[in-house]
Amino acid sequence: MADLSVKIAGVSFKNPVIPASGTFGYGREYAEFYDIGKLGGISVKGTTLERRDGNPPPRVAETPAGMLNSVGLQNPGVEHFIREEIPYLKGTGVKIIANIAGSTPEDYAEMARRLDETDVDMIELNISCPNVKCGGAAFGTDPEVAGGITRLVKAATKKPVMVKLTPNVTDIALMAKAVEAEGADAVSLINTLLGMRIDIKTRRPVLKNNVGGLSGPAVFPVAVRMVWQVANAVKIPVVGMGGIATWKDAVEMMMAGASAVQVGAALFTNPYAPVEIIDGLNRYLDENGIAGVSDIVGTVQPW
Amino acid sequence: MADLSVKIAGVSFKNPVIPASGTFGYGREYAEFYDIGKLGGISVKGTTLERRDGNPPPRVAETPAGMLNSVGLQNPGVEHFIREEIPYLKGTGVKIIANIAGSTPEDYAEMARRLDETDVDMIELNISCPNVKCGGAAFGTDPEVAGGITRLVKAATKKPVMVKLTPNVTDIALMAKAVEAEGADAVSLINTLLGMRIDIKTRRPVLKNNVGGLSGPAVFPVAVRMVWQVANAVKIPVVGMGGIATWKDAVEMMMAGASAVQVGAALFTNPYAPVEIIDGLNRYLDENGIAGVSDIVGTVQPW
Amino acid sequence: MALHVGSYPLVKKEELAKGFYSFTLSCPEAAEAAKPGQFVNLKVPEFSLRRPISICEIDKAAGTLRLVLEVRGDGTEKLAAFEEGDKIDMLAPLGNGFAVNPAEKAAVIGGGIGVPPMLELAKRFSGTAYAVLGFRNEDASILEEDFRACCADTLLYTDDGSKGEKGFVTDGLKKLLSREKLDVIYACGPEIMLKNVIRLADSAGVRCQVSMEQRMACGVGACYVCACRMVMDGEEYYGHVCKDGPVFDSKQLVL
Amino acid sequence: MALHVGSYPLVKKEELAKGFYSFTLSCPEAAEAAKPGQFVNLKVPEFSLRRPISICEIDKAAGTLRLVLEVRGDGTEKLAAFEEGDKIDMLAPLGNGFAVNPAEKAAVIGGGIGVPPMLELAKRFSGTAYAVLGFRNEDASILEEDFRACCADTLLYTDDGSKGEKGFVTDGLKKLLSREKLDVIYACGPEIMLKNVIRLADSAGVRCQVSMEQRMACGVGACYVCACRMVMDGEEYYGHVCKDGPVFDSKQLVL
Repeated sequence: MADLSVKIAGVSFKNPVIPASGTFGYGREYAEFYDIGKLGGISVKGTTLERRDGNPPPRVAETPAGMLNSVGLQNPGVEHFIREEIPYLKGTGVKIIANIAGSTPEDYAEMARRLDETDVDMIELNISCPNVKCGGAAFGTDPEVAGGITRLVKAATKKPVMVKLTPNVTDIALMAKAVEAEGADAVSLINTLLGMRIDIKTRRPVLKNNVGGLSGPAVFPVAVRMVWQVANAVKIPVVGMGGIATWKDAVEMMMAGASAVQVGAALFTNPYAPVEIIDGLNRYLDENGIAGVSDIVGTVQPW
Repeated sequence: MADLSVKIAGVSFKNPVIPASGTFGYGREYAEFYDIGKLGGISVKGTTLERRDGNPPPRVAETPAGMLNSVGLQNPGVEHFIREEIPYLKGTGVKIIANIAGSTPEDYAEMARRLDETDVDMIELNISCPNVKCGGAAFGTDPEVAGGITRLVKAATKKPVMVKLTPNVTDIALMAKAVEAEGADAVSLINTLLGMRIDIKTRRPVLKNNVGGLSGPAVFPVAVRMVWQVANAVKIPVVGMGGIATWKDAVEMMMAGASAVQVGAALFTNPYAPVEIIDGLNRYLDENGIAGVSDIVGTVQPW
Repeated sequence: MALHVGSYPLVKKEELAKGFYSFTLSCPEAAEAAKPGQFVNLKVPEFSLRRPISICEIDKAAGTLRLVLEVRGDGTEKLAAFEEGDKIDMLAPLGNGFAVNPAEKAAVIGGGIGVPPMLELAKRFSGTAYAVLGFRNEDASILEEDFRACCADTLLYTDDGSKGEKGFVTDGLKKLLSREKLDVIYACGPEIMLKNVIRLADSAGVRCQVSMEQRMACGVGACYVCACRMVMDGEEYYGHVCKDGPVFDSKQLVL
Repeated sequence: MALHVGSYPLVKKEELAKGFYSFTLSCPEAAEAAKPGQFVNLKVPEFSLRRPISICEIDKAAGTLRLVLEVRGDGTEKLAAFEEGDKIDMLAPLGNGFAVNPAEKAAVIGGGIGVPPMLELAKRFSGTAYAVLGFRNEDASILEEDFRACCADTLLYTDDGSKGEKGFVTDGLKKLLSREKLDVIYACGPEIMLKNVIRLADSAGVRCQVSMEQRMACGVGACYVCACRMVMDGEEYYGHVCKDGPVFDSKQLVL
């Protein structure tokens, strides 16, 4: 048994596999398949200050080796999360990553303040949701704004703060450096790539929101490249995501520089994907005589 | 028989299907499969002022529903192209789109000058190659530089000028507007998304260039979204590409706003892809009682 | 655990009409757990998203589920290519299912691909249920004999009159309402049909449950993509078809 | 047109060794056109890029091509899952092939998955060719009997001595060169092996042709991805394995 544990921004995860925000709810649904306490952590559904209803359906479209979604941050609000979901998650023993999204920079700070006294282990700033009109991706494409939100949140909480970055930018390493400079304890990437599908029979976009976020194996090579670029640009840990479906993908992403991985769309193809990735990582490490999963992080040797 | 012809920047193409630069050489290889004169046009291999040797191999990596390449603009130089390839292509009756890439803005102008008296029908500016160190994508991510190159080229030639845009930017519509303002007659998009794969056995990037350009069906939803955004932002025609593999994809891309389409990676899966797309478009138009393919361009109705 | 995931053999495949296939899968645990109105989520080779398919019949004794699917696009076309003996990766049973009281006088209303889920439901009423089925035309009509075998009466309508009567299921429902004192109406079909059925049920003061359709991803309530407009205490919100449904009391829905 | 593309039935499948499969495809036109040293490009279900596979044997009378493939990754694993009767989408024959003069005294040198393309070549010399085959170990050794049946002598080496002699193909080539006056040496295998074979051939003043391998996309010379370093008139440049090769005169290559 290799050592699968990883430490990110002072938080110890029993393994580096974390379901990604928005794909795993608050864990209850997948708890019908397996003990979610086996997971390294859970990045829960993106939470806003007030309850949000989300976008009208259809909210999903299939794409080659991937999918588009335009959920638009539907969630019951931070107070409901604190009251109803944190105690449940705490009981499972899994590390809790609260994912928060604001309409204004002050929203982020306010949520961080409210989460400060709770049992969440880490706060992930969603400054890159492509499916909301206020904030969202607009915050994530401007280094000044992203850095400013980070600074406000850091001042509002003692919890470790991880900033989730959008790939829809010219230079993602620049964004990572901007939030690192303002005190971010980690970055996670990539959020979804903005995409669109059109129904050629109706001549209408498949998504009622017209555009949505692309995820799934299709985006994996873009995610690996960006994680590699960011890991080479910052000193804080990088959590890699984007199209990871197998333990091999997880190994590749960690070699590119990710200290842990998040798994999203793969859950919809295979609900067991995260636990199979954990088992696969364990086997891989044992078969290759590698003592701990951290030993492979960032080990790619560029030509 | 529906009317498949399209007119772009004054050039009449017998149909809207054009093999994309770098995937079709100068047409000779695919002429062993079918009459390349059947195609709307050919965007030939990216040409530089002097012969270029390209990047060391491996230059290709497989990805889910796609591929990465890092050829790095290997080509025999513009004079060889003018002397050896244009006469051959002219003989096939296909419209010739010269694709040019420079290390400096002046390179583009110089090539445009030399091509001005030749039989090429259109000049496509490759300001977005991700695989070369000088120029390439760096030109394509800065609206000032992209606009400046366009201005220089327009002054150097009477041929219609189409600018090929990179998707690796925060706001592709901004880039399109920048080149339109400097006189571009059309834009084509998307070039490849920058990606990376790592061989987990050797812990080395699969590509000797470390990173490369992602193409294939995986990128199709990103391409559709960008074509839609650009078509809504500029008045000049848009040529759409990125993951088109079937006639349905071509219809979707044209509904998003593309006046014609380029087909690339699909050729490697199916050498007949472009002619099958032409046949499929024809059938689709007939079955739906649409008189001409131009009638579907930009007809998507957003919600 | 009531939820089952695995690869189950396709033991019987029939083409009911052009583009409509009946699949019988051997899956004893899922069959044991299943209720009428629930659905399954099938993995399609080479596609990322599973396809939700209603359960048409449940045979606990044989340990099988019967599904009827319509080829609508590339994904369902790929599903339709499965042959007897193939194994299909399935998540089942999902969703809530219909609330059934076999002592009640019930009408089941199905339109097009909304017809299959009404069959297992109708069977639960031991021959007392009335069925109203609607199809585009004769070529798209399915399962008529199955309903005749288990219902007190089966009224069939096609848009063009090529089979049964020309008209819509609402015409049949009106006829039923005029001659029978119904306790409950169940319906599945296009949204416009559901709207009209609910209107008729409301006018007649009969309870109504409808089964909804929406594009899905996870199928278990975690991803929030399959939104449908609901209302509670006068406040509207988005519920989710896979978890809050697919069956809803008509009073819960905003259509 | 010498190039053929289509779906061809797999008429015979054999596992030659763990992870090594022999596929015989019925494809009369491609077989008629094929030459030793050429390759085919196979479409892999669910993968974008075709996989180039060397032609191992050509039977014009039967209208078949024999291919031997090694499972190296997910793509070749998927290929290996084809069963007899399945049709495989193939582009063939591709590349230039070996220059053969049956009157010459030839040695064919193969290492690992470089062994199969030497078989059809060896057969062209009507029993006069010498074969030197190298494998990792006994479990990875393939086609020995096929070579013994058509060659004047077959020397077999394994890295660990578990079959034939312990050593490398270069040991066998040295032995051959010391006892035979060869006109030409053909080789296919890992780059380090090719380098050493060329060195020996050069020292002995024997002509040498080698077959190269590189990751490919189009397979026909249009996309320029399968680069290999070549030299002409002292100037180095990148040629392309699929079109300029896969067979090169050793003097054309920079290894």
